[in-house]
Amino acid sequence: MSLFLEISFSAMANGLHNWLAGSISNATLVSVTEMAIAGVSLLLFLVPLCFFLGYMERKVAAFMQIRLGPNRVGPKGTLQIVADTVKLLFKEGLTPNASDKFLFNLAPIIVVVTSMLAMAPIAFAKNFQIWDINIGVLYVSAISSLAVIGILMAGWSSYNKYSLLGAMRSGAQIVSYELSVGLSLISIVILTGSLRMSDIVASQADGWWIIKGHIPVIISFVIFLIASTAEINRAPFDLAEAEQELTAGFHTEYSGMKFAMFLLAEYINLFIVSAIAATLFLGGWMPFHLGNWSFFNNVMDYIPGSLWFMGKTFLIIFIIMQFRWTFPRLRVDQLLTLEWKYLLPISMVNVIIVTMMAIFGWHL
Amino acid sequence: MSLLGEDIMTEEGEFVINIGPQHPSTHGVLHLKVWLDGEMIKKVQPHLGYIHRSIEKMSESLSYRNFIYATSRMDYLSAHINNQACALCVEKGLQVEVPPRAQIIRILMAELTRLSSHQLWWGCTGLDLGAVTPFFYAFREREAVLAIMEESCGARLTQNYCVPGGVMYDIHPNFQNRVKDVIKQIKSKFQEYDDILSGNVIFEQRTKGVGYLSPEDAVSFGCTGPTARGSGVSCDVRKWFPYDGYEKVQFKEILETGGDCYARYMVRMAEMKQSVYIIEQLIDHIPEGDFQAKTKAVIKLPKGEFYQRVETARGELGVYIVSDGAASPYRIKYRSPNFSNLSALGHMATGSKIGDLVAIMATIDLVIPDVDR
Amino acid sequence: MDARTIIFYLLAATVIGGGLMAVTSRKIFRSAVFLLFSLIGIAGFYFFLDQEFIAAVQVVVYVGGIVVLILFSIFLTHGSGEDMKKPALGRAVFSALAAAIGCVLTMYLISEHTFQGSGKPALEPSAGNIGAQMLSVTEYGFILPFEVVSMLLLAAMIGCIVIAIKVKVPEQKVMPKIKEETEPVELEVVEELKTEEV
Amino acid sequence: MFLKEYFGTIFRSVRSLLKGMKLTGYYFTHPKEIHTEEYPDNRATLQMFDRFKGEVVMPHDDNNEHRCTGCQACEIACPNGTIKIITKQELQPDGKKKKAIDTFVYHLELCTMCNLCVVACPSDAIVMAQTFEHSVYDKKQLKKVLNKPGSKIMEGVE
Repeated sequence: MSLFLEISFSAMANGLHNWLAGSISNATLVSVTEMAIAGVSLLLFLVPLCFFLGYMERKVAAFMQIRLGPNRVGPKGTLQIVADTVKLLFKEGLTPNASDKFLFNLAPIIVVVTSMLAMAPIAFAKNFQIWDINIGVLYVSAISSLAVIGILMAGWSSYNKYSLLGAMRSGAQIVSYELSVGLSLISIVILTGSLRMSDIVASQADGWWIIKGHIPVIISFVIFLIASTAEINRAPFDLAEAEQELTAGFHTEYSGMKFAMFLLAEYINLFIVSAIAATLFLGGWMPFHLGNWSFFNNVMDYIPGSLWFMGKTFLIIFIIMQFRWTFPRLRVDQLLTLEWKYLLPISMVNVIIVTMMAIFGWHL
Repeated sequence: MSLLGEDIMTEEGEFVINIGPQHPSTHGVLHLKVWLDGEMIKKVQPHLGYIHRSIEKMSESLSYRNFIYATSRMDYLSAHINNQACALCVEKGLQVEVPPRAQIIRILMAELTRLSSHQLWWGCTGLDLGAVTPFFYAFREREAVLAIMEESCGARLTQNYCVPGGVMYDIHPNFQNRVKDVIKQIKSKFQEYDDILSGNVIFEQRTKGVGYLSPEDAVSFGCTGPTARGSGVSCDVRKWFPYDGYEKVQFKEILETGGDCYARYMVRMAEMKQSVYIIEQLIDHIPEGDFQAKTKAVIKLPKGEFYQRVETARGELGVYIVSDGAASPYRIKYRSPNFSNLSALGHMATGSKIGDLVAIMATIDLVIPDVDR
Repeated sequence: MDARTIIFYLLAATVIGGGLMAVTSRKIFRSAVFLLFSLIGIAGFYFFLDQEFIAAVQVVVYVGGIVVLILFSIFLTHGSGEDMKKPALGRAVFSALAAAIGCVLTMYLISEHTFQGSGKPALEPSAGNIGAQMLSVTEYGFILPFEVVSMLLLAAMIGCIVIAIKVKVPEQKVMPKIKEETEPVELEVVEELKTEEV
Repeated sequence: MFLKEYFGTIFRSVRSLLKGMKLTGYYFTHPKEIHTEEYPDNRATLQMFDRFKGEVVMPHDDNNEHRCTGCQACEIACPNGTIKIITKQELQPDGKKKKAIDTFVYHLELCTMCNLCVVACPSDAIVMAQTFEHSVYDKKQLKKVLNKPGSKIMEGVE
């Protein structure tokens, strides 16, 4: 067991910190260096991640649609997304003449930066976290509420009626679905008593919340999945870019790298949402344990935490992708009906039940 | 420079957007000018003519044998039925008896065409409402149907299989077996269609109560086909004015009384099953005999006017030929179903949302070349 | 000059620069965006002071809530893309004067006031502690400010609703109720045509 | 009974959504159902239907002989003016002059594959070929001459 953990990410991070602290005397310089390393490694992680998610999305879609998917560029089409990126890099980034150029160029940057910022408190493995902030969950929901501003900005500054309609829809959608996301997150926070990601993961050492908290937590998990799918503007809630209605919604006028940034942000957001769900409901990097089966539990422990985390995250990513490739899109008023008439009341009642569960210790 | 000034909004604060002629959900070059109040549609104005090829005028300079091929390009999804309508009209003028074998082959092909057309429509409806996957399931079965067409008629879409007096050549020896296989395959997939789209709660929400068309309005707009039958108007030409021996075939005219998008959807879904039923009745009973009646090399219609209506996958197609006795028609007019059905779009869409407009367009099942001709 | 100082001045520049741009920009949408930067800078200050909870609340309430509401109301405004008129000179001078007086007053108050620590040990800002403190009615409890803040948000919400209410109710086509058993209408016109066929 | 209706709606909705997800999940886990035709890769084995209307060709036998008499029935039958036949008078061995084709010009770019010419041909000189890869870089390449150079009419075809 120790062998696996030693070479896992957390050990690497600790080793790096000790080495830096040993070789550089100035504490500020150490933290600045660490920040730089974290930033660079985040970028190095995100770009291949987005490549992979793009490839995965195409393949998942293709297999669900009885197709093969990309299979021309590279073995089994793995390099297709690289080819697409190269294409987008060399494409002319058009800026409409009548647009508000400052905001038009700022919007994709805001969208990408906010989604990158939200990566900070995600715990990839034990002690392997960019910033173990004591309000981790609140931080993520605060930062993700910033993304809507980028979308509003993009839609408004494009000087395009479709974009404007898309931005309006997106604004209404994100603002209202944030409530359900928040409430379903709060139910776990109540059970844990902490907003810190590492505490939340640690509280699941004896069982994941979705098992420990049974029905109420399962309900909030489902609500979280639905509401966060809506919050990251993915089908069936992709009204902001509803292709058949608004051609491409808020990013109609974007092309080239600026468009790629929206795409990048979409995939980063997808990952973040899934990672949060995996951390809060499925135990993060905690391995799966079954009661007193020590042999089974030991086998599970041999799998490194980062693998557990990634496995759970990708399971949820797959589910969200399956949503997209199965369901028709909702209409804008139905979207709001779903939130205000179904998700919000249920999650409110659910929070009360969870609170009682936490007080009386009904959970396992 | 004004970003949201008068050039985007009208004086009354209305927002005017142009949907099409290039737009992901207009299925062709339909241009809709839409007046919006927020998301609410206040007025819809279709602009036509982007794909007008003057098929009617062109036909006036072609012989009676030759003009039929062009009708395949009108409603390209029910190309065979269009050909059949023209052939029937010419036969009416010539007073030629079509051999029973040719009649049965025509009906079989027409029903296969209807089936493939409805399959495409089903996929596109899903696509328009944002569900991409049904499109591919629909195309899987459609491919099988088109393969039958290709084997017997030599083309998948623009068959030109009907000629005055019968069909151009006999069916392929494999035809019966292949049809039976395909029918079996399609019947097993109807449940999947229901699972992924018909029964889906989002789909029901998107279509139920949307785009209501009252029976009176359906009649006054001249709607025909599933669009009218969804409103409870009985207008199946196959029942009312049987042609090519439809009177001998058992099938039900599907009527739904909802009048909304869901009703039109259900009509088409049930029509697919009826088409399968018709094919099943006939496939083992294709009579032996000629596949084409003897006609003169140069067809000349007697002086007069001839009208023939058929039921295409979208409604009633009328072919009106005025003949002056020459070898080519004096005047041809097609009463295309899509043109009339499109005229009801504005009425249906007023007061609903943009998303509904897409749903309404999908369930009218527009084929724009048929509108413009 | 150490790192803390640099960060402090960067944040200060963001706040002040954003505020100035928000006031001076001729485009109302851009003003809102600069206001956003200013508010984010303030959130940065809270992070800088290790008050992460307050910082996150700042982002949630002001950036995610207030600015989004402002942007929404700008969307609903007519002619929001046009350049606003330059204010009259007198008004500009008056505003500058008012701002300067306010600034001087605040500076004066801060310089005169001697800040004293409460003597209590700093509270560890964990979620549990914050929650308990927020609802406590003891000397250093925050129940009253908490309630007042929620009143503020209520007021903001009512204001938004009032702005969004339309005076003119647009005519809506009412969907007729679909009758369960509508008789299939037979096409009488078709009947007539049948006899006329050649 | 509001609550019953409310939760009934939720239950039915979730069940209908899960049904759809079950179907897509089934296809995801059954790659054998994949229906894609890998077209350029299966070119060697691709078999078109023997009636497929790809383009009009004029079969020639081993002696470079075709069956076209130059009667121009196909030219008349064609609705688009796709076929142009240039005839010549050929001296027969018995001294009589006989009409024969000089060039049989076929404009593929105008052809709608309606098959009317093939049906009209009294001597079965032209047939439909099963080729379908017609794309070329120059439009001129679509204008084809169907009779091979030096070919002549088959014995006994009138």
